[in-house]
Amino acid sequence: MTLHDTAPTPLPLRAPVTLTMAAALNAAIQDAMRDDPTVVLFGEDVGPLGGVFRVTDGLYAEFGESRVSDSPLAESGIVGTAIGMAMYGLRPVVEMQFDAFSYPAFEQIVSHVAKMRNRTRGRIQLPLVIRIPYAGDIGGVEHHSDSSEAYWTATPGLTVVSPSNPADAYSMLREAITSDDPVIFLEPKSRYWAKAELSLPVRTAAMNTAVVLREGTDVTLIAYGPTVKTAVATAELAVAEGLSIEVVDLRSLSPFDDETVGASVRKTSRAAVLHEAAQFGGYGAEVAARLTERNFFHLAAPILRITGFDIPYPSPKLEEYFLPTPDRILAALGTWEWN
Amino acid sequence: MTLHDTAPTPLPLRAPVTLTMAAALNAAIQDAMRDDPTVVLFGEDVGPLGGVFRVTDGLYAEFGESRVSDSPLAESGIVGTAIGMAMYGLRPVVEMQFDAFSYPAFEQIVSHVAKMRNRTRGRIQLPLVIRIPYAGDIGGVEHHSDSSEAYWTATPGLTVVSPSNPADAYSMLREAITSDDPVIFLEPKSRYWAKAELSLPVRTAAMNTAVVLREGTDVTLIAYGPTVKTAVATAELAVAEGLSIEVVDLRSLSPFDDETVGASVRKTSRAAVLHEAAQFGGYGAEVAARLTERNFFHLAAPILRITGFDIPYPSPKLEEYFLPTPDRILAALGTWEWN
Amino acid sequence: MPHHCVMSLNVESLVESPLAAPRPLRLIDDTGRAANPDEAGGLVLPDPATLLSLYRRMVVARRFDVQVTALTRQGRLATYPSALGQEACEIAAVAALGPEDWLFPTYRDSMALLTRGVPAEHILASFRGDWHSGYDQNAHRIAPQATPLATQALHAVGLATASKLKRDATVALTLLGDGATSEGDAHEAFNFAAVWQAPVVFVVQNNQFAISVPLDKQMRCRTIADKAIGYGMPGYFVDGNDVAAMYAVTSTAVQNARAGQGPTLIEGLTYRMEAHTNSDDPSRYRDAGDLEIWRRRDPITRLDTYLGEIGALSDAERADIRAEAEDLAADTRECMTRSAPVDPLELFEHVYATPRAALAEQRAFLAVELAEHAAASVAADTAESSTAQSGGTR
Amino acid sequence: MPHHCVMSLNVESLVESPLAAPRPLRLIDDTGRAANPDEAGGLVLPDPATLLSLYRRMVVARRFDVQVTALTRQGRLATYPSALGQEACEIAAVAALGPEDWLFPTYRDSMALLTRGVPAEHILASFRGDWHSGYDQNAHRIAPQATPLATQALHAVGLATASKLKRDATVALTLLGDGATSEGDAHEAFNFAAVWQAPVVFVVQNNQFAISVPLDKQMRCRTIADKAIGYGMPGYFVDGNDVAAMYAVTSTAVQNARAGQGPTLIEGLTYRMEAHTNSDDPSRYRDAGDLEIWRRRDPITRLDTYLGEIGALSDAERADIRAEAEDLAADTRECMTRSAPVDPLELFEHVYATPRAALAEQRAFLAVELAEHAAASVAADTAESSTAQSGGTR
Ligand SMILES: Cc1ncc(C[n+]2csc(CCOP(=O)(O)OP(=O)(O)O)c2C)c(N)n1
Ligand SMILES: Cc1ncc(C[n+]2csc(CCOP(=O)(O)OP(=O)(O)O)c2C)c(N)n1
Ligand SMILES: [Mg+2]
Ligand SMILES: [Mg+2]
Repeated sequence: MTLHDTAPTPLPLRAPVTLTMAAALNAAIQDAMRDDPTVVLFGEDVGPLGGVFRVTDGLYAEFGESRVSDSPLAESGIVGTAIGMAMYGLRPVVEMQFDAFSYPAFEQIVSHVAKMRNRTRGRIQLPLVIRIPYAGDIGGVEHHSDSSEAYWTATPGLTVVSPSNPADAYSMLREAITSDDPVIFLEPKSRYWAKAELSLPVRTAAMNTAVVLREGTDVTLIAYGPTVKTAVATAELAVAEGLSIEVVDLRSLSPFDDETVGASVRKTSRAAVLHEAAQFGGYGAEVAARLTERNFFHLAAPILRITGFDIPYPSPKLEEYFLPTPDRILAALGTWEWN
Repeated sequence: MTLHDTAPTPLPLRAPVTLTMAAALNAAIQDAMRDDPTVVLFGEDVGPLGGVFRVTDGLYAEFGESRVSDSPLAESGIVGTAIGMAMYGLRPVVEMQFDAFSYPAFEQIVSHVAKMRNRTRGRIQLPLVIRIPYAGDIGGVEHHSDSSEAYWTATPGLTVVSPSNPADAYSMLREAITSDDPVIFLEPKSRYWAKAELSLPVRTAAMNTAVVLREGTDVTLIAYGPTVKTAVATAELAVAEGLSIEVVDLRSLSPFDDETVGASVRKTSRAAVLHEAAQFGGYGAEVAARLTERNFFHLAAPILRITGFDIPYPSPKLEEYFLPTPDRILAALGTWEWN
Repeated sequence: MPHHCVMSLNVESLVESPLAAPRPLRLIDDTGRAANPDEAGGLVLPDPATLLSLYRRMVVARRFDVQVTALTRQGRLATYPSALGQEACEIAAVAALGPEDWLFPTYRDSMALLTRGVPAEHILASFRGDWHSGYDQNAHRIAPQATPLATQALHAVGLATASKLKRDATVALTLLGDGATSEGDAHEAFNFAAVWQAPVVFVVQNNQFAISVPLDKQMRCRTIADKAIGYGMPGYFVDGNDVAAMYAVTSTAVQNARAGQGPTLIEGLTYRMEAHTNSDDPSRYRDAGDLEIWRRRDPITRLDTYLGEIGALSDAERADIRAEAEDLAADTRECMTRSAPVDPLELFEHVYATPRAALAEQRAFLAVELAEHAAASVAADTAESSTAQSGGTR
Repeated sequence: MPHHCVMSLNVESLVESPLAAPRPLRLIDDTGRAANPDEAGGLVLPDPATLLSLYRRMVVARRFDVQVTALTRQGRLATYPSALGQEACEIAAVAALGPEDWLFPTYRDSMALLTRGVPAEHILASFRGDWHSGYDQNAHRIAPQATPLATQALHAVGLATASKLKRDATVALTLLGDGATSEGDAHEAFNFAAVWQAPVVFVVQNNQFAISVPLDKQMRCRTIADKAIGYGMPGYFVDGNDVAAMYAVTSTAVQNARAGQGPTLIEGLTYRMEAHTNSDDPSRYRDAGDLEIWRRRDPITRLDTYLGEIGALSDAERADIRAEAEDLAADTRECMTRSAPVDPLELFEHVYATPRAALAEQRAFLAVELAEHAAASVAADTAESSTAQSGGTR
């Protein structure tokens, strides 16, 4: 169980292949580990099994026990030891198996991961990535579909990002691993099997920026992670109704890219933010509040939040009623006075 | 260590006495325990010591080990066992010693306290109160001044309240203890020593309502817990500037009293929300977003959030620069275009 | 200054010497014969009637488990964690409890629920996706099957403590996995139970895997029962495939708890014969050969042999038990293929005891949406059926 | 069905019999005499030079602690958790470490920091309220003094594991309180350390109280060292007021860790002589008489007697050590009365390595506010001083 300091070999651009998001994430970790011998990976079942979503498939075989290991079953332990490793110059990438199972690590994340750099006046930084398979729409039983972003984004000191497609998944995870700040990396479970053709190592927009995915003139739909697909589908449907929707993929939840999103909202003068999490106290409140603060006199209507209801995430048979759908979004947009 | 089923004796109205908020909370627990033999109290140092803020002073002496006990030092254990007690018909009141020390209990609170009733279709309810000495402005060292409300309010299933004065402290805590829903009871540390003359058992407005503390016509300042005092001070200062400020004390953070607060905002057409917590992702975002959604066309200006900066809570010598002050609030109100 | 003073020190570590080598307590061995008295450590073999009752329940429970696994493969359930091979632990735990006692099970313990009388459909409602917990927890005195690992152990300790405070005789028993003992909550539960002398019994089913993670990556102590020492409570390391021993130990622990003697930690050494759940692939992490070894230690076969040899189990009885099991399997198939309507508006009913305006609003919103969809689909159906009719001559 | 089958069962609980009665390891007893060999359990007494060095550091550290407590009573510090009486644990832990090793202390362990060379002012910066952690953690290889209990133990395990992965010789040592061992994180740290065989040493200072909560409400096992059994690591129960024994055990544990033999849990039995912090009132929860008992077990007096009797400590040396201690106390007083400017704009500097626009905005906002206040107060001062001048004739 030792870690060899091999020299990083620069990775050539490879031929395009079709990859799922899970495979793109896998490739990102693999490439990061090949590039940098200080990257280590551990968590529950990430070793021989390759993770319950197979995001770490094959890494144990390639890098061995010293760099990829199944830890004891304890999330606070996983994050707490990752902190210690980061203090000693490693770059740990750890997995919380499902987002509700990150909660036992809450104290370590909020009181240490988020605060260590500030506490020590920048002397100790924690370059670690906490990967969290996140959100629902996979027919998961209770505790397997939580959206926990509001907890992390409310915590100064954390960087919180969520990719919505395989290219971003690869690019953002690589950037997260090289970041000197700790990153909460939210992987939308329902998009693990989304496919794209990619030439690795692909580099998309900077991790801390939002991207206008689709241009439009009437409304800005602001989405991230799992709801980006919903936003795009809504925009497509809306064409038939003569409504031109601009879709912004936030990608970075904290920091928030005021510039890109603000510009879009000023252009369209109307916006709605989408997420799976309950509305009350959800991340959409921050999006709506800050865009309103900064762009009030450009707005023709209040920014809407189209989200899960203010209830716990439902059981599999009921999740379809909970999740925002294109129909529900279009109906909500219809509640504005359009004049 | 046994619990006797004594018949509840109705409590007579007592002569007015001057009480600090800490003493009012103490009296509330004492009266609740006298009234209802199923109320039990435990946590770290709540027994003979009477809690680090003396909120449970004297209760161990009066009710004994069976109803007031020092638990082992483990917050998840405290909340987790309280859940089991509530399942068996007790009404536990537990203390988290400081709010950053509620984080080890995060999983129990979010995955069980908040969800047990829904999970069991209402068959198991958890009438328990989690008291959390909360927020800063007491010169506390790190981890002793956190504002954790955003975490709890983002969690469906929790009732979250915070009193700002001794009368509410007494009344709301008694109501929290009789509630069949679990209540996160946030006690603003900086107000523990605030005094009022009270005839106990005092009953103020219902726990789930906001209250207009001071009427005004130009701006609504929305505050809760520790910032209510700041809001009132600001309103007083503003008189000299010819600005008439209405102060709303939210009292209940979840649920949010849309009716009372909305009415005030529609009346003044301008509002700002105050809190100590960092702004990004803070509870103020929900307040601003929902008031804007519901009252957009009544607003003359964006709702402002006047809050802590987006950084961890500072060390004692720096907290004065972090906390919203009347000066800072008045300056912020001055940034609106007043026409 | 002696920063590195090298001292040759020869202190005996507490961990090494004073404990006897761990050997699981057992009453009936792998081959179905009564175990050596020195393996029994003073345990008394339950009488044949008790053993027969345990046997019956194990056979029935296994048939249920196998049936549900099959239904899950057919897509009737969202997920199902099988406990095949762990029947001795599951059934002994339930048999040791009185009706007033509470059980705190995990996702894996559906056989325990069945044995305690929960109807199959109510157990499976959650795995089918109807609702998070589908049975009447209060009527059966069974907490919801816990998913967040080890969290329920604290609830059990709390309930047991409340029982003690009320001077009731209720005992709580919680089932845990080997992996779950690594969680902080397991530690806190053991410690609170010991300090408060709560009438609670912890039964750890050591099936040697936490999904893919084997025991030696989970802990380094000799046995899970050893952990009891660090809490000052009795701990027993038991052959978890010997229902006689599991029952003897567990019922004694329940009695002791009821008698005010506090908690007990029981480790049943067993093996998870199936995948973790239907979405797992054990070939990635364990040797198929191990299955064979553990098949030879099967808890049912073993008791079958024993009861047969002492003449307490006839072929007629076997047939009778098998018939009961098949009936249950048939009922389970039937109820899992029946459609189970769910009501989306129920989503808002149970979150709070105190009504909330916001939830009423959201409920009303969903009701309107549902009505509109219903109207739209009636319209679509009408359109479609007229199309179908007009197209009927094609 | 035998729900309540009463069996008279006589299984020996693992916890009761096989362990010897707990007796702390010691080398020098309360009265300052060499302990009985059977109390030493194989420990070898450090040589006189080592003991003298430990003595000197204990005396100096205590003087510091007493001085800081006094300064805190005078309001110079926001808070200060004294470790008076715990010098043997604090100093032995540090003395056992090499310069390349890392220390993970708690709020109570300022004496350990001092002994490892952190300047008094840097230690006290956090308690004075300047910044959360006031020393150079990397230069001293000391993590920030942890407040959230037991959390730092996991950091120590992680750092030690990283050292092992890099094939370095670095060992991590973490200090914990008795109360902290009840936290889930303590369990997870012990377990991860054992499973990963991390080069880490856990030193639990059992001062018998967690603020007001005595040990018997915290745990029910015989000793904290017993807990090691449940993790499969060596555990030692040591007289925590005997610096010789604490040093012998801890340095062996450090060596073992460095040699690849994994973690060790050490319990030092001691007593917190002061209040928990300056805002605590021990008269509410403990008997003043206990203080007297523990004063008789004082770690410094004991070693003083021993060294005096073996002729290794002269009055001249005592005076020299006292002078060193007084110098430090004077320096400490001086630096704590000096004003320590803090820069509000630094609040935004360290939160992230990657600059954030929002923080730059907020920093600019505060800078303007500060400038305005400064301007206003200059104006006010001018006004005031002219008032004062004009009022000078009154
Ligand atoms: C707190 C928490 N972390 C992670 C998980 C995901 N998970 C579900 S089952 C399991 C393995 C549990 O192993 P064990 O306790 O041995 O029980 P078994 O499944 O073998 O019965 C894991 C990691 C969870 N349910 N809860
Ligand atoms: C997680 C957490 N919970 C509660 C506290 C509050 N607290 C500070 S010190 C203390 C007692 C700690 O006792 P012990 O571990 O024995 O250490 P000692 O203070 O005796 O050195 C408590 C409860 C805390 N700091 N962290
Ligand atoms: Mg298992
Ligand atoms: Mg202590």
